[in-house]
Amino acid sequence: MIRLRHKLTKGDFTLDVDIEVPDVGITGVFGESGSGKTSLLRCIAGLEREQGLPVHKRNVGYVFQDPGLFPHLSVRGNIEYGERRATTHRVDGKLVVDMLGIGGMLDRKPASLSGGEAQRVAIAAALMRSPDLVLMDEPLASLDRKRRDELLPYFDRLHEELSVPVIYVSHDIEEISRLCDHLVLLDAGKVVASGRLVDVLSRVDMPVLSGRNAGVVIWASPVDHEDGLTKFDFGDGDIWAPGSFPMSGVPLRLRVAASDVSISRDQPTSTTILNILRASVEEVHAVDAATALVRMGVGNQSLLARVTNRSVQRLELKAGDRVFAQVKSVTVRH
Amino acid sequence: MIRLRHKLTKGDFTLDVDIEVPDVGITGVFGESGSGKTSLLRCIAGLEREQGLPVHKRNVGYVFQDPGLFPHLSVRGNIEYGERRATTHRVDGKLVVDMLGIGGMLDRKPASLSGGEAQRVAIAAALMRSPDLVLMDEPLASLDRKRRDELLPYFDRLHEELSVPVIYVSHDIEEISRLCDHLVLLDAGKVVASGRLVDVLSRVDMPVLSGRNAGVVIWASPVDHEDGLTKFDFGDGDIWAPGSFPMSGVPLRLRVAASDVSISRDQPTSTTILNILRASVEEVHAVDAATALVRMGVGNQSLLARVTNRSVQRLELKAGDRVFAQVKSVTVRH
Amino acid sequence: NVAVASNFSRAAAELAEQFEAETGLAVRLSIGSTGKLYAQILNGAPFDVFLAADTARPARLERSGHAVAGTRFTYATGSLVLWSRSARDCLAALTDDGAGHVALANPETAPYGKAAVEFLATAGYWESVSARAVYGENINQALQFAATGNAAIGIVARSQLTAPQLPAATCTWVVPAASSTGLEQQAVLLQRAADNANALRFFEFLGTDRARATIRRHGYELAR
Amino acid sequence: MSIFGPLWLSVQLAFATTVILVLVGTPVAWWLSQTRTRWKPVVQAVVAMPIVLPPTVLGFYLLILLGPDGAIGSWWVQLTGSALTFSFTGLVIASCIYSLPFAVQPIQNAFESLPKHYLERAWTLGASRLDAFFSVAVPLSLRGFVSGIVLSFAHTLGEFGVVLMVGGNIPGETRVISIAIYDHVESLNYTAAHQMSLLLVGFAFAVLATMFVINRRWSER
Amino acid sequence: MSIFGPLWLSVQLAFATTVILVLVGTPVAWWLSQTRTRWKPVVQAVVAMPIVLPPTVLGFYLLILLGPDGAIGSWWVQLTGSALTFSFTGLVIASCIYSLPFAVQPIQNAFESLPKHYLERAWTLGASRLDAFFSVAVPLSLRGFVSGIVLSFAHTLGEFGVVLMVGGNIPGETRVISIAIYDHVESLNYTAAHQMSLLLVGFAFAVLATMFVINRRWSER
Ligand SMILES: Nc1ncnc2c1ncn2[C@@H]1O[C@H](COP(=O)(O)OP(=O)(O)OP(=O)(O)O)[C@@H](O)[C@H]1O
Ligand SMILES: Nc1ncnc2c1ncn2[C@@H]1O[C@H](COP(=O)(O)OP(=O)(O)OP(=O)(O)O)[C@@H](O)[C@H]1O
Ligand SMILES: [Mg+2]
Ligand SMILES: [Mg+2]
Repeated sequence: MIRLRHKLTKGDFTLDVDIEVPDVGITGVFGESGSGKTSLLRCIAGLEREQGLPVHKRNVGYVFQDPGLFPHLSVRGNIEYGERRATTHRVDGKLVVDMLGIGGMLDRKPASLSGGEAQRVAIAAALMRSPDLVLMDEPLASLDRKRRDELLPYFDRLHEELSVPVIYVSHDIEEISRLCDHLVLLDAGKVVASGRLVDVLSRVDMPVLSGRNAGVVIWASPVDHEDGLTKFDFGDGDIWAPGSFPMSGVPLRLRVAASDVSISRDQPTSTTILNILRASVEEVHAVDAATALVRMGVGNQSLLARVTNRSVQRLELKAGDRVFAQVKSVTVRH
Repeated sequence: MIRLRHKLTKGDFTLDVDIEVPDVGITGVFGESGSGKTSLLRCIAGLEREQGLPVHKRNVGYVFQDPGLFPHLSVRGNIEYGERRATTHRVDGKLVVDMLGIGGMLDRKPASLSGGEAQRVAIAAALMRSPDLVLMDEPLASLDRKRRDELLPYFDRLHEELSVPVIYVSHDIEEISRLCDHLVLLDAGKVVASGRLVDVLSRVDMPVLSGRNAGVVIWASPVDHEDGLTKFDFGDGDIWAPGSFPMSGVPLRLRVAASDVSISRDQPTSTTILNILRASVEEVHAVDAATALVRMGVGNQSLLARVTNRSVQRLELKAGDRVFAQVKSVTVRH
Repeated sequence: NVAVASNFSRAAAELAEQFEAETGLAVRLSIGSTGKLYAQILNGAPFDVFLAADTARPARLERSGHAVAGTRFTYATGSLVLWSRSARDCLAALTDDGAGHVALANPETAPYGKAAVEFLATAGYWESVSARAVYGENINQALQFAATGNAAIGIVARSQLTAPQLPAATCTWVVPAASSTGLEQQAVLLQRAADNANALRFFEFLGTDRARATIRRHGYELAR
Repeated sequence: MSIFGPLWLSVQLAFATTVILVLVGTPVAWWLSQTRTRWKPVVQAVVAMPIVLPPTVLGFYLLILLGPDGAIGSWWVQLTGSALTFSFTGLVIASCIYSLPFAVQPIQNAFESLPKHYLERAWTLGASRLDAFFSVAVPLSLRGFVSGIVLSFAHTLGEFGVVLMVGGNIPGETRVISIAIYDHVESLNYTAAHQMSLLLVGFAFAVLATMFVINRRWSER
Repeated sequence: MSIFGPLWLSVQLAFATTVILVLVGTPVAWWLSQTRTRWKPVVQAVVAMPIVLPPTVLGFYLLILLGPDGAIGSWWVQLTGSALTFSFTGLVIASCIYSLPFAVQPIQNAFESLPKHYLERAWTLGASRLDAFFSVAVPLSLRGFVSGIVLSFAHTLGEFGVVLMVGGNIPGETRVISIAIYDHVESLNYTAAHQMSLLLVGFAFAVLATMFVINRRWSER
């Protein structure tokens, strides 16, 4: 585990964090604008107050919120800057460059890059340092979804292949759900929740998560392929998801957004919804005037569904009911 | 209409645009990182080549991709900078400040703001100039979803109350669908599509839109309220959506993402899916190995559904079939 | 090494040449204002012979032990000249309030300045001149003021008139020796050269007739 | 001779020179920072030239140029009826020429390191080029102005070669403190020289330290 | 007297002075740009002091300080056996002191306008403070270095007050071109003075223009 213990006051704002996060995998830090996410990363990197190890010896790779590449170096120079100073070389430069699609701009100066291009170069530079811990401050905010989808798997590999722990700041819960194993919720400089992603996400009482951000994560192993789909076994049932995933026996993570789940009393037939799971209602939590979150158990797994209060009344949903959970879509992380 | 006719070469990149966009409402510009979105806005603002009217006489409000506030001025000074130089004053400063939640930081210096806070101040500054045309370059990319949801309606009002046309660059199709009336798709500096949002969005053949970005927009008027929900009449049927919308008779825009629509042959019963519409299949377009987009007609409206190829086979979906479209969720723009 | 007051620099250069030709010994001239050279000597300047523009500083050096006692002698005596490139009559211009600036050397720092003021005062011109006087750092600057036309008339040293590129004067008037005093220029052998035979030789060379002729040719008077 | 007279004259001269240099140097610096002409390095080198010549020599050339027969001097005489040389005005002009690079270079540097973005923002917020220059470029280049002011002010206080030549060391009119100190040193009047030096250094120190304190306050962000 | 000897001496002097000033001034400038001490304005004012005194007067004080009886001079004599004054080394020291502000100020300004962000990035990329200083702070402050170099180089070429006083105008050793020109002007030898001035200005112009051209190439981004 990594102990994060930081206290910092800036004007009216106070960051006060004392938690432990795993030293493997990706830890997400989620919070509103101004909640102190960047401040936390800066503390971890040693940029806020000069105590303990000097910054350059901490061997953290920091992808800043604002890329801010070195203007006097070419893109190549920027990428190699950290590599040259790295104590170990565990990262394949060519791979990083290809993944980030920046091979064609190596000889350009940063000033000529678009916002997203610059951010990709900044990510490459931080990775090439072969860091022991990677800090990422909203690295994908300036990228389009396509590029984002392309990059996300690479962040995964980062800790899988290089077993480098990552602390990942984002205001996009979907990104976090897809990437992270552990989740820290920040609000006004305080940690309001910290724990396994699966646990934190399935809590229906977190204001910050109960809106459009709600959803759960399920670990499941690919067991079958068909029609470009993969069948995942999560112990208590199967889920189909688009894409071909190797049946290596390694469980993958499936994100099921609450907004993608609907509930039916009767077993639906002849619908395009692929996944229909038998579930029992565990908790119904009204979020606002119109909507509610319903937590269901599917075997040992939790599922969240975002439904209207009207539907809750119509279907008379309450804890203990046996229902069918219809899962419209699933995001898989390789 | 506003004629946008710009040609610009920067290194290997060429922007070549010659289109007309409406002089009312919001025009979205969507494209990948590096496709030339920022370059286009700069051309419109007159920042790229010095010809025609000088920049300061064009009376455009430009929200830059990178906020870059004036470091020597306080937040208040930054906001008032444009206001003092405005020729007309149609914008209520207090309202803008409140909407953007920056009232508490007026006396601070930009250096002490978080990334999202700075961007909000930049937006306020551009609006306070009371511009004739607003250019926004991914103004919400650095904001969390909550703040984003809060701000989006305000952008709407911008053109509704002030009847200021807006050109809105984003790589988030949901944002664009929610906001825009007109959509320009950019790819590698060229316009690949330009037209009414509704039309461009319902095309199933646009690679950039056929992935997770697919969806349609429907104009509909609120006609009833119940259980915190509002019933919308779109002429060919009703749709329920969460929230209370005034029944002013003015049609609003409903975004229906393709991923939120499923198809059933039989009429579903006892499900939490509120909206079940009779529809006829118009086109089935395989997107990749696993998924397809299905365009359906509901009266004169189009709906897109993102389904698996397997479901298409199982349900034997083909053009002309009568089906039930299940709409799990709808985003309403006020 | 010979430290030379700047007004004597051209004469000194010629003397050095002659000396070199005669003896084969190289002479290095360091030119500066007498005040500057004096301060430098006090602070260990590597000069062997000091050709000052006045008598006071060589005397002081002798007293303070920086110069070899008894070597001090007057190697040249300057004389003042009124010089103008615009006025018809130099003396008349001194009393003509509308004639323009009168350039002289700073009486506080330069002996020629002091002598000029003395002359003006005793001859009764001072009242008219004082309001239009401009002061050069030294006598050379005073001449430059006049030569560039910025001053109508300059009170300069006669030795300067032999300068190669001086514009033609419209009038010159040599101030009689009696009206100006204190223009004796003295030389001393400096302490560090007390046992330097070559320096001594140059020092003695200054007293030779050849040297005296040269000095005279440069516009200086010489006591017998 | 009062000890304060020359100081006061020096202060006037340094003040006038600095003000003029900022007024003249700022547009030059701005032009240099924005231009894309190939001749820029040449112009930059020309601007730096005045300090390459020994002050007295520069003074000599200025004496010719500003004198009643010189190009500028004769024109000035026609215009005003009085000569430029040996006057306070002449001193100011000469000082300005001599200290020009000290004002231009730091200001130009500050302008050049100003990110273009800020100007673009100002324009889109409705500021004309001139307005943006004053409301954005100048305040964000404050540091350069302070340096330029400090260097030209201090340098003018200390300069005496040019001033002596063009000014003619006239008490009360062109005898500034630097010349006065020089005269004292030359005439072996060391005590007076020390006193005046101390006065000059003390005064300059007070002015510059105040300047730097203000600069610090201002640039605290 | 050859016309090139003094020029060559001047070039050596200006070159040595500039190199030393960059070496000495850079840490001073860096410290000033980073420090948060209250005394910063005071230190800044002290650094600017050398140009406030008239060169000859400063030279006079340096003469005393560096002379065989002076604090530094006597120590130097003990150390090396030879005197500092009237030697090339002494000239270099005096020039360095006199031109210090011209080197420090522009470099300090450049350091101060360097966004902190770049240093922080360098550190997180594994660069030690020193490494980040050389690999990021210095190249991004090039403009300031160029100004500092140009001003101190040109100023040293042109300076003669201090140099004359401390150096003593000894041909081949301390008679630099500025003094030589001065001598020619003083001895009314105008043709020679013009020639040498032209040579000096031409040379300085070539050096500075080259410098600016290089600077431009480098900072083209
Ligand atoms: N110097 C300062 N003085 C006062 N408040 C400050 C200062 N610096 C930062 N803050 C405040 O600290 C808070 C945390 O800032 P931080 O940059 O960590 O937020 P964040 O969570 O990264 O936000 P975002 O998502 O917008 O980037 C903000 O509310 C900010 O206003
Ligand atoms: N000076 C230049 N030299 C070469 N290419 C350039 C230059 N300036 C910009 N470009 C290229 O122009 C293209 C368009 O840039 P632009 O900033 O308009 O993209 P964008 O659509 O705004 O991207 P993003 O979403 O990442 O901000 C990019 O591919 C960029 O690399
Ligand atoms: Mg942040
Ligand atoms: Mg862009």
